[in-house]
Amino acid sequence: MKLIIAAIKPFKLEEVREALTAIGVRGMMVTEIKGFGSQSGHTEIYRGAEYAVNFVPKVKLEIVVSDGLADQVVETIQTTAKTDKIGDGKIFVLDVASAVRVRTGETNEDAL
Amino acid sequence: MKLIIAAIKPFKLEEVREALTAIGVRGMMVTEIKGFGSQSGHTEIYRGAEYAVNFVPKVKLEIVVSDGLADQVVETIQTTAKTDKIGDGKIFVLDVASAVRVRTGETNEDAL
Amino acid sequence: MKLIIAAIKPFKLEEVREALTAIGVRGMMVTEIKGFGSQSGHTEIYRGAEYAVNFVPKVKLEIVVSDGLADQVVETIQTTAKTDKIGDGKIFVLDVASAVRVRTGETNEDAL
Amino acid sequence: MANMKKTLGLAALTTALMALPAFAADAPKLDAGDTAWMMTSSALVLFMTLPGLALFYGGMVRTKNMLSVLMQCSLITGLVMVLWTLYGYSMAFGETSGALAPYWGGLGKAFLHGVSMNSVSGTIPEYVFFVFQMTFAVITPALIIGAFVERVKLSGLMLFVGLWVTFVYFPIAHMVWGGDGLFFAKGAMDFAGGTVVHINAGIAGFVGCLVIGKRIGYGKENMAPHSVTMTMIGASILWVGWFGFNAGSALAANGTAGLAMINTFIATGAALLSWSATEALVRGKASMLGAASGMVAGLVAITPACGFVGPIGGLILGLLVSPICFFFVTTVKSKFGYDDSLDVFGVHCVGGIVGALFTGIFAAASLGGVGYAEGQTMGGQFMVQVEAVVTTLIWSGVGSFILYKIADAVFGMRVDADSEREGLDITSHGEVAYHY
Amino acid sequence: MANMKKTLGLAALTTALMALPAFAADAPKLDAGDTAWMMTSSALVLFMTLPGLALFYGGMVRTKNMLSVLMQCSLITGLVMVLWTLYGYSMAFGETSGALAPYWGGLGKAFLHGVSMNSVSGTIPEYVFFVFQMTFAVITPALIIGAFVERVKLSGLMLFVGLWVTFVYFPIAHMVWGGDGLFFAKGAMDFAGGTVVHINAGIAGFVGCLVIGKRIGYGKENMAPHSVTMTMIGASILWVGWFGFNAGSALAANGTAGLAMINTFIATGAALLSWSATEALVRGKASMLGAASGMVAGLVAITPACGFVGPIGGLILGLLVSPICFFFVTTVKSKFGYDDSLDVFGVHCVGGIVGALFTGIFAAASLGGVGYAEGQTMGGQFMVQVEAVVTTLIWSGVGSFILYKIADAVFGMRVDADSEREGLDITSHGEVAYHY
Amino acid sequence: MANMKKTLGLAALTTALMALPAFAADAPKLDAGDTAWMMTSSALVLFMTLPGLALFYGGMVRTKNMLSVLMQCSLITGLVMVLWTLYGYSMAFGETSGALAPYWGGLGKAFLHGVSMNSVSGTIPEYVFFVFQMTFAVITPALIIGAFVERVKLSGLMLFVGLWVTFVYFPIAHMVWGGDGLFFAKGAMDFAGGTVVHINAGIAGFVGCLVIGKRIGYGKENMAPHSVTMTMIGASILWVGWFGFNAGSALAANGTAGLAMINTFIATGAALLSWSATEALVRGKASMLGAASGMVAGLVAITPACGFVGPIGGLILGLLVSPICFFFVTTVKSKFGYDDSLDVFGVHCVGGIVGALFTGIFAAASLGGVGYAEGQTMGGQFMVQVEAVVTTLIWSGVGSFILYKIADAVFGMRVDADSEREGLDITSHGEVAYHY
Ligand SMILES: Nc1ncnc2c1ncn2[C@@H]1O[C@H](COP(=O)(O)OP(=O)(O)O)[C@@H](O)[C@H]1O
Ligand SMILES: Nc1ncnc2c1ncn2[C@@H]1O[C@H](COP(=O)(O)OP(=O)(O)O)[C@@H](O)[C@H]1O
Ligand SMILES: Nc1ncnc2c1ncn2[C@@H]1O[C@H](COP(=O)(O)OP(=O)(O)O)[C@@H](O)[C@H]1O
Repeated sequence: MKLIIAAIKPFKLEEVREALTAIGVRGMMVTEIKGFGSQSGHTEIYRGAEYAVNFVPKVKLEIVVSDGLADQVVETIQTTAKTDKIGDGKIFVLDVASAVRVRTGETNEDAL
Repeated sequence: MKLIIAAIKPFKLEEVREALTAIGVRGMMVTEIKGFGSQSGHTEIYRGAEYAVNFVPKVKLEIVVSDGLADQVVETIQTTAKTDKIGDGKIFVLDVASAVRVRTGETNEDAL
Repeated sequence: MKLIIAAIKPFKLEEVREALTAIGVRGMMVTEIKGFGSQSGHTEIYRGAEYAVNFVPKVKLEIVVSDGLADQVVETIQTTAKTDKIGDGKIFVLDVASAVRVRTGETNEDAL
Repeated sequence: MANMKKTLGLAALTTALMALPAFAADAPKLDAGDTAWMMTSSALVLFMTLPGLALFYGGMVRTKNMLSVLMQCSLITGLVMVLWTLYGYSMAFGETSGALAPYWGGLGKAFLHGVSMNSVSGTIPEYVFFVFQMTFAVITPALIIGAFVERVKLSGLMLFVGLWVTFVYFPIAHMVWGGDGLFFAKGAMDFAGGTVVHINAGIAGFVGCLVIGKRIGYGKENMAPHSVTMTMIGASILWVGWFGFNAGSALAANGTAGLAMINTFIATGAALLSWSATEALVRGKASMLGAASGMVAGLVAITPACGFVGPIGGLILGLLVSPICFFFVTTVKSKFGYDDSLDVFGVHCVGGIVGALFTGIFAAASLGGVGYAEGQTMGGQFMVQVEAVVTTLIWSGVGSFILYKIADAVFGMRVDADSEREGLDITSHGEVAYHY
Repeated sequence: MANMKKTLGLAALTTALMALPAFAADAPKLDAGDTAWMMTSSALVLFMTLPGLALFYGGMVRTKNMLSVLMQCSLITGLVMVLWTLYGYSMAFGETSGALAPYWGGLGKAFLHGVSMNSVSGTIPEYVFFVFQMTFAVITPALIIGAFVERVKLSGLMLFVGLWVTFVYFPIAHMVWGGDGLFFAKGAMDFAGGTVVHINAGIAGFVGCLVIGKRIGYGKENMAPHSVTMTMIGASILWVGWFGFNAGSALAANGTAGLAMINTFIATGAALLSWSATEALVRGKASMLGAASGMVAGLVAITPACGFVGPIGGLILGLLVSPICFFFVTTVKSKFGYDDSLDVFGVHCVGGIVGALFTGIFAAASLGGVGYAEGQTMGGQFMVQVEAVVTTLIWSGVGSFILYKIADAVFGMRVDADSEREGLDITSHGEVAYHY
Repeated sequence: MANMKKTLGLAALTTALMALPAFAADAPKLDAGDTAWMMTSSALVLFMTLPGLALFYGGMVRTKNMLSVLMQCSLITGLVMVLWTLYGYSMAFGETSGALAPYWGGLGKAFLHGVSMNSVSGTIPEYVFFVFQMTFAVITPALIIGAFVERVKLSGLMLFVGLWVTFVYFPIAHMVWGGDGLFFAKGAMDFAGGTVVHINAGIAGFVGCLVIGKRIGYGKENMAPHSVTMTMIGASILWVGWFGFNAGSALAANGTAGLAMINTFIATGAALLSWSATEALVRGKASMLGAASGMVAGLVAITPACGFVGPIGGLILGLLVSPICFFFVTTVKSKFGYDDSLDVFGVHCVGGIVGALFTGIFAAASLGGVGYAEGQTMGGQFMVQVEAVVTTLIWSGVGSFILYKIADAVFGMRVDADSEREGLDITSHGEVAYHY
């Protein structure tokens, strides 16, 4: 199994989720994060004080899938989340040693 | 060492934390996430507009433990977080290459 | 490539980000988390009810870098985030199988 | 509140009051100054409920139930206004004759029959008197909900409130404030409604939380307030609005209103301080939630007293009430283990009782108060106050119990466990409070 | 609002009004009670805009645009106050002669020329009359923005508002409220500004959202309110402030003010209930956002009616308006697909029209109202009301359209797509609302 | 505020004022209209502090310190109310004789001795005069805290405030407003307390932030406001409440109150605009925090002037004050590097000085003001104003310095570094503001 971690633009979340559901992904974990990358942040000024905010709001997806599905998931995210503008995000793939479903105790691919 | 990632129901957090402490887990990272899975979300209506919210609030635990403790941690989470209802969550296990304690610079199992 | 996960004290974030930028890190994901560890939490009392909050606010960094840079990143985080007080945090390193840049489809080290 | 007849009755016995110009006039005639103040007061008392009380309560619940609290306060406001217009005002302030006259005002003024733009009550338009009293009828049942938020079922609650104002509030208001009301004859001193509003709502809430039961996870899970900021805003608005409640109960802009106002300032400031001091002593830290609780405790305690006691009496009453309420919301509640979620009993009922009883004492002219009716002694007045308190506790306690059971049988008073877990906002109202 | 002349005009025809002492006085003389009420009312109407309306609207937008809404309301407040002082008051309430007299008041009172601390308007200082009217001029353009928040460009908006108050609001205010105003002669009944404020702003907003276009992602992305709590606070403040708006429009603390006040209570409570009931029937759940919308719908509808209809008429009007507005903000809006983001048209314009038309009916003495001018019938009055509504819709609709086009040509009325995506708070104001 | 004697004093010299009916009466007699307005005003000024100022300040701090700010405002409110009752009112408004009479009012009215429900002050109950003045005594020390929030120690602060009101505020209030007060004789014009409240608090805050030192991480870490929304709500409430502060300072509902009110509207609207315009010019973007700051700057500047200058004078004063304060909170503060966290100096002290000086100019009858005392010239009045400002700066500056040192020696004025890092909410109050 693979853990696919993707940082994408927040407004793309719904679209990506739908596309992934369509190819058979049945679960994921979504976190609101602050992204740092080549996309620049913004400046906030409060009375005298100026703050350069180097972070940009992003959404992080974490999805565990069987090895067979992994490539398709990566590709789907990449094509769906793409807007051709800087800051579209990254996708990382890691190996997962094992998985368990809490409710039933099923393991590995059965757990997904 | 292993990284154990678990998505569980928020109100189970305290119980799971206590159970893990009891078996010798000494640290973890906890994140509030939006979970997507077989448990269905809810519908919100604001004046005319209807929004299907497909995400359910979950809590994600990330725990690094020695290889020896990993199985016990997984089992403890599984039994404690279980409510036998859909959406109880998942547990994933990944390999960790190395660990460092910031304060002391201790590494690997000493760092946990 | 390596995924470096670090839990640090929130007020160290800006300093660490700058130090990492200086050694060539070009991206990261930042999440606000609740940390559990040897640093103790606090007690809140609301009228009659007392709550022991065992979690401490931390910031989690997730950074993917080439294998070559990984050690330097870990060291930079460790030295910069250090305050010599309990709760300074941990750094974990995991292997990454592959990486993709959403905007361009570039892969692996090119994607970083 | 001191309605015209009542105030006149006391005035006959109190030289102080006789000196006021407002009472010199024989035929009641509209006074623009009094009308201005009473319109302001009416607006202020609505402000107490929406958004004051709603935020005070709402801030203390968990995020997932925020809107349910705001919504319950809003719907109660709408419902009671409509019922008040249809028959409530008539039941409370109408005039009827016969055996039931001490218990209700009849239906002669239902649908505002016979009341017009030119009707005058005292020195203000009767329409203004009507709305001022209406705001009291609105806030009283809204106070009750604090005892069982986060689990109560909306349909059951609305039925209960409709029944409760009809069978408990309107009659008690008549008995206490109606010129021919039962309690009125006994000479109980309750300037602005400590009995009718706070003890009444407090005991109804207490019975409610026993009938409905504890929240799931009570005592185990973290049920910390989701926004102490909102609670503080709510408490502050309550304070500001309470000037309408208390000084407005003089029904005029005169010296009595001034007395009610100074007491509402000083007692509240003192109670805020003494709650914080108690916390600092007992726990080493004074909390904002405590200070807000102290404000409300002080406001509740001074309500019956504000037009009768002197400012130093008010100051002492404020200092006293907070430690007593503190003891109830911490020690007593945890000892008996009932889940009066937002301490309606511990603050409103207990604070109301403290206020009612001390009114009987501090009203003494020797203690700076306006003095008793001719022939009345401090001991005698105290016993009258005790009697009024006990009667209200029993009437409202028993009445509420029966009405909860009826509402429970018809619609149910509690949501199912899954809905409670998920939160009432989504399950009862289909929305969530915040999307940050 | 019923300015002195207008009220006197109607009073001549209505015995009820003649009985009021305020109108017995020949030479106008300052009355402290009336002045107290009108100062309070002025403060209350400012409270409606800041923070009332700002929060009511702000709560409904996404976090990233919160400050832009608060800021637009604030800047409009400042701008209109300055323009009102420079020439607005004179245009609306000055006196001029000649052919243009029915359309504007001239510039005789520009820069408050000739108005001093001793100038009296009716029984209150003219300065107080000035500020009371100013608060109306402030809130009206602020209402408009709800139709196109989250995408409007600040510079374009400010230019539009400056032009709009000058060419639409000030003239209409004169025509309706000025003693020699065009519409005044026709006898349209509009107690507190249903036409001038709500229909006027409602149709301007509607035209605005058509001119400016939909938000990016409208209908696809989640645009749920970022804080229904803030919206509820805003609606509550609007209600409280509206007593100044409506009862203040009597320009005195008298029986008419009392009538306006009781209606503002009852109609709003009823509308709150009926919106919630409608939702419960149609969707199975009543929402807090719905209850808040119902409050505002009720307030809008009772605005023209509050000094003319009886309380039972107000109650029925309140019950009626909510389902109608509900139908517009759900069915009609989704059917035609315009993005009137915060339902300025569906609530203010539609609610205002419902109020204006029913005022013509419920004002009948036989239905508990104050009755019509001598010789006028219900049917006749109804047609007058229709005419006033239609004229306002056309004048404001066409005028607004032209002014949007001008502002769009000069500065642009819409931000670019990237700014809209990122949110106006950062891109237009350089700050974010929350750092929790 | 213009107390009776002072106003009468000026009135004797100003024909404009003599025309007002309120001053025609010989024997003071309670007036219901004036009483209504003053009770409303008292409620409004409390509203300014709780929750107005608390939210204005609280929104600007980081989440971890939110409750500490709300709590400091609340506790100061309670403490000062109690001290005011015990001896403050007597010190400020009592009457004594002998050499010290210009400096304090003695203890003759301590514990409200000799004041009853029938005591009248001007045309209002003395109890109402008492509470109105009390709300001023409450807000002044609460203003100070803005200079050193996020690091101040609660016990030290409370001791400081108790000392400060006793040795700085009560005496200054007597000197300025007491009929036999020191400054009164000099003829300084300060209608509603620009000197006593704003300059006084502003300089005390400035000294405080120097004594206590900068926040850890100041200038390096992000200290952005945690909720600009709360700050905007607070500023709006301040504006609304300020009508009580300024127009209430006429102590009656008359033409002077009307003048104070119109100025409080117009100057504030103008200052809001000119702050935003300044930001737009200097930075390209106007922020909500800026607009809120502009509101407060305008309110502060118009405070001494509101009853003396004409509306156009008020307008110009509003336009002028914002750029000056802007310069102080941006350029000056960053140049000198002191950590006046919420700009108490830059807004309240500087704004107060601008207001005090321009009052001396715009009060000229030729500039639309009420004119000077007989024989006084613009230059002469200006020098009187300068003298009043300088005296206050020195008295309060030096006095505050000494009192900070005492409080620091007794309890400490600053928390330890770890507590500051973790936040005062948890470490000083044992609670956190939000659990979303
Ligand atoms: N090396 C990295 N490790 C982890 N996350 C990264 C890394 N680089 C970028 N990211 C994430 O991807 C987001 C987009 O990256 P960015 O460099 O801004 O744009 P692009 O991918 O278009 O070049 C960042 O905001 C960050 O969240
Ligand atoms: N494939 C997956 N990858 C990552 N997280 C998952 C995956 N499947 C489920 N989850 C997480 O586990 C939670 C529970 O899963 P769900 O399918 O709803 O219930 P159950 O595990 O009882 O079948 C989800 O809300 C999500 O956070
Ligand atoms: N075993 C672990 N797995 C994951 N995260 C951990 C682990 N131990 C500690 N952490 C994280 O590191 C933070 C600091 O750890 P703590 O034990 O408090 O201090 P220290 O590292 O100084 O001994 C914790 O708050 C937690 O977020």
